[in-house]
Amino acid sequence: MRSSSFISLLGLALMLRPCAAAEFKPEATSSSTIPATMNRVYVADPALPHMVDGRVYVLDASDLSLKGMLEAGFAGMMVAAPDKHRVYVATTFYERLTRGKRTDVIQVFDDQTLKVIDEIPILTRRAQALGYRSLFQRSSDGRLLFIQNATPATSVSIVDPDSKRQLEAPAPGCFGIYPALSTPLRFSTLCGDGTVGTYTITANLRSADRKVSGKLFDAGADPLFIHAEHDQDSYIFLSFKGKLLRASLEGERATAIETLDIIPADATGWAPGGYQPFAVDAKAKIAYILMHSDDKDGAHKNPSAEIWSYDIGNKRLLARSPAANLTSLTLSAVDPTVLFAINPVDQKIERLTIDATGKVSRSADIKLGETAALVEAPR
Amino acid sequence: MRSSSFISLLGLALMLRPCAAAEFKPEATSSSTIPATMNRVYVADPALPHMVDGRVYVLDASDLSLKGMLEAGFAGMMVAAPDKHRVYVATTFYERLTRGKRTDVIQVFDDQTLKVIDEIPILTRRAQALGYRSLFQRSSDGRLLFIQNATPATSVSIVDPDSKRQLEAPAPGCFGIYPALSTPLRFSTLCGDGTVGTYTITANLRSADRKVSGKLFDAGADPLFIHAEHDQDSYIFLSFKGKLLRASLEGERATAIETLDIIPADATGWAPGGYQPFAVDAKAKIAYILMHSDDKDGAHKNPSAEIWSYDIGNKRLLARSPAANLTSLTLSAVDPTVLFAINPVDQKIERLTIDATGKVSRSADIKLGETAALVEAPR
Amino acid sequence: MSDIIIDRLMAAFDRAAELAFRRSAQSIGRRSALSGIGKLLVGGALLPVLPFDRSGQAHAQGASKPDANEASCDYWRYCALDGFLCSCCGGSVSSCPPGAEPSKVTWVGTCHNPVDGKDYLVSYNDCCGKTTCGRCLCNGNVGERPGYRMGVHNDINWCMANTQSMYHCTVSVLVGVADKK
Amino acid sequence: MSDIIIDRLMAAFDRAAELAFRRSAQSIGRRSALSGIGKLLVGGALLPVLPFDRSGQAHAQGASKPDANEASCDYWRYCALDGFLCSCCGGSVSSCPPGAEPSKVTWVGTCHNPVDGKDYLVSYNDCCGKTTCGRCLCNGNVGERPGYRMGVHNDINWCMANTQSMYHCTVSVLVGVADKK
Repeated sequence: MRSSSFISLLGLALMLRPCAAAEFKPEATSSSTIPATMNRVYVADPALPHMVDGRVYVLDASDLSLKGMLEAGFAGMMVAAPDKHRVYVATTFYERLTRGKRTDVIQVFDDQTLKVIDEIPILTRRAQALGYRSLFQRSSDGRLLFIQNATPATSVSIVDPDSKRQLEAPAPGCFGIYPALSTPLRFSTLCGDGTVGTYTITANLRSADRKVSGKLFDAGADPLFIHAEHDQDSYIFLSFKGKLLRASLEGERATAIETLDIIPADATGWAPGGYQPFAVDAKAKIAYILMHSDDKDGAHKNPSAEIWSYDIGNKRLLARSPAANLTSLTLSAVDPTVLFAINPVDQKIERLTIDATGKVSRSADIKLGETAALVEAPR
Repeated sequence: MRSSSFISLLGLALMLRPCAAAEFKPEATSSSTIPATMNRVYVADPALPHMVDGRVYVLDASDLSLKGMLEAGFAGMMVAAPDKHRVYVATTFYERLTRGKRTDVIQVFDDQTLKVIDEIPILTRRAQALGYRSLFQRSSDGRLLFIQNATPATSVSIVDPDSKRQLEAPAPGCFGIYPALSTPLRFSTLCGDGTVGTYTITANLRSADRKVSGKLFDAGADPLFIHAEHDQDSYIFLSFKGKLLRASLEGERATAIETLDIIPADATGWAPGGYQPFAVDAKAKIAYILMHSDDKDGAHKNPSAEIWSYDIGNKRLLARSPAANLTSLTLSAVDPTVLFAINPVDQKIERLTIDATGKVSRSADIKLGETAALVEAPR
Repeated sequence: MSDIIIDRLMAAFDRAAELAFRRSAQSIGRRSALSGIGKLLVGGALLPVLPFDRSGQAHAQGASKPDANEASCDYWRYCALDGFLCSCCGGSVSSCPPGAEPSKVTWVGTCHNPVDGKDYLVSYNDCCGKTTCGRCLCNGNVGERPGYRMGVHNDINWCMANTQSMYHCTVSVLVGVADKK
Repeated sequence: MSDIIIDRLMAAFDRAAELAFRRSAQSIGRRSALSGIGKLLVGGALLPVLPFDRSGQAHAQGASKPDANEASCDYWRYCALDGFLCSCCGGSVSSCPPGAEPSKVTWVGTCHNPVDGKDYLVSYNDCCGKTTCGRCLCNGNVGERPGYRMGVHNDINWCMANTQSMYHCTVSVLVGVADKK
């Protein structure tokens, strides 16, 4: 018997149809879509207790209500392309859920229907890592995608999502991808010897030339977080001990511009921490940093006790605001007075508001996710 | 760069090898296996918040310690074959985790290594349902597997795991599989019109002949749970209102033997409930039943307040024991004084001990699982 | 009350099933004819299957009259709903979240609306093709029966007849007023 | 203390990486030669890869000296462990649960044993090829560094080099005593 056999019942069932038809109009069901104009917050949750089933939650930035989700599979990575109304999710599938042939792809989601509209096969070497922003990036013109690989030997896959052409650039000893802000065919990476490698790709995706900077940081004494932000023309990195390194990644070789120490003398023991430990307002040149006290070796992922607002242009600490239990922070791309954060302790996503003095306070939250680590508000 | 490039470091690293070698012996890592002699408890958890990643937990019956797990995929079903040292798990995989081509298989796990040692493709019609015992069963000789299908039209797949031959027997309007206790090529099913359909299969798996019983129960006024138990020669069904139906499923047509009302006059409002609401000691002919008070329409899956011990042979209630929050119950196949239960309210698995008077009391528990629904203790 | 409707539907289901059993060899390929006329008889209940161009409308209607209780398992429509509420997952009480499609077949509950005192037939459509939502798990079982009465059974994935059969969440759609006789 | 070892290993890692970059075209296929001699240099640390016939022994040893704290994230060996404890999943502190295989490559921590006052090099092998255990999630980060120091990085799946690369849980294996110099 197939379900088609139910056809024999059709006449009978019409007879049995509930009456009171005059006053009652049966409802219809349908599928929702997300308005193009809605400002979005994406929360990437690898769902560690069930890693095969990671997801990216889509929230309305105005009230943090949940609007939908994207399948992120096993240790998936996401990057939004608001200009194209797409969200890219790089992930791994196995033939039998947890075993069998490994297939790595970039799933291309429409950001209104949340359906997969394309799939780009990639090398089965992508880093199956926590979804740090710098592990999956777009070129400044949005034409290329950059994916961090690790086998554990490291390289970067450069992918054209339209032509599906790809190039693998070896990047031994280096990790994290930082696309040049003005040169679409260029990106940099942080290396364990304290240098920065900068890659310039040929337009035909045939090869990438690598140039190494001088030593820009000390990966032993004061490592840089691999999460980075940028202002309008330079990248901003943050060290475990609370130094901001402003660097230009625009040329063939990276160069340091300046180093700023955000920790005043009266705040010994405070340090930044988390998976996405700071956000930068590119225009105002203000950094918002997740800070904890009683720092020690191994505390660099600790949840926050405060958010510090640091004025990069004027090199001064603007404000310290209480903000417990946050490990990831991002600034809204459309409203520089709004931050979004992940609170993994209470399993909440929070919305924070910045006042004119740089003070930060919570304005909304939603209970969501299990082990979320990356939050983005790109449109 | 591939990981093989690390070879260049080998000589150097040997040099760097930590000293103190005289007193320190490096540890080795390895994979555990489960002793053949360990008595096992299997807990099937569909993990509803992440349904693609259901699992069957394997516990040591003696202390409820977790010994391992089997991948159960999306709405998987399990049946153990202790005589063959196998556990069968019927499940569904999709090409891309949650989308793409559907593949239904029976995974054959070794019950000591917990590895998949064989896979049997089956029709993509299996009921993607909560893992009730009666939806996936073995013939009395262990040679055949029976799988409930629903599209939603219902049928049963009969599978020989050795030859991988299969037969589909339509079973419209019927649900649940009850293999005859003495005839390996026979099983029965409960039908919505109150009859029982009995199928006799040809030895070559070419066809199945179906014979329908008279009306044995009233699916409208007092439905039977689809979980069933058996004593040494008859099946025992339980109704929503607390009647035990003892039936013979051994002949070509099912016949009722007797109906027993377990609810005494002074216990109005009490009723059985849960997903696996009772267990029967086949030799002693005692039923242990999960009972709640204040019964009403829709309460048939309610967690227990008590366990009732009912003597089927002597038709009397032996004991009522407090036992809160249980929805699934099973009797150890090796020790008839031990029950195992699922407590979904506290997300625990419990071990209970039966004393000489039929009284039941808790003896151990483990915090485990999310939405476990079936517990089995077959060896 | 509604038991009468359910019983009649069930009896019809059983008869159809018996028929189908006898001629199961010829029964393939008729589904398209059935859906072509805009109705699907499913698990013993008749559900309107509306063209998707009405979907937006239905959703907008729902959004304009928000119900304060629709995120709670106690909301009256959920009396036989076993699953995750789509209203917690980006959808609404009757609309699937983005990317998920309503199930083609459903189970049916009969729920009492305390506001107008009437009993309604509720179609519980699972929303299909996206990973399980995981939020607001409810487990109502009023009128629920084991799978031998499939049309009122809720321990099964009702995405089973969809091309993409992954379960995401469940909506509650009013499809009739129950006959009081 | 252990920083010195780590730094030296890291410097070596970087040099090897640079070398490998220059000759990446020729570097395929040497892994078998490496594993053939019973050692694997992984992520900058040298780990003994023992034949599996010693596995049972190692496990039995662990089982005969149960450590009361090994199911707690505070147990000293777990100072840089980010993952699910295999001792909560059917394995032990150093043995994978049934069906899971130890990872071929690992990250390394340096942890202080309060009992003998020594610092030990701990290899955190992920156990691979079964679905994520989900029990006893710990997140120790002593000495942990970002992925540009891969051998001491723990936010990545160290089953990555196994044929079956699904992550199940993590064991903590003592592989050396840290040089105090």
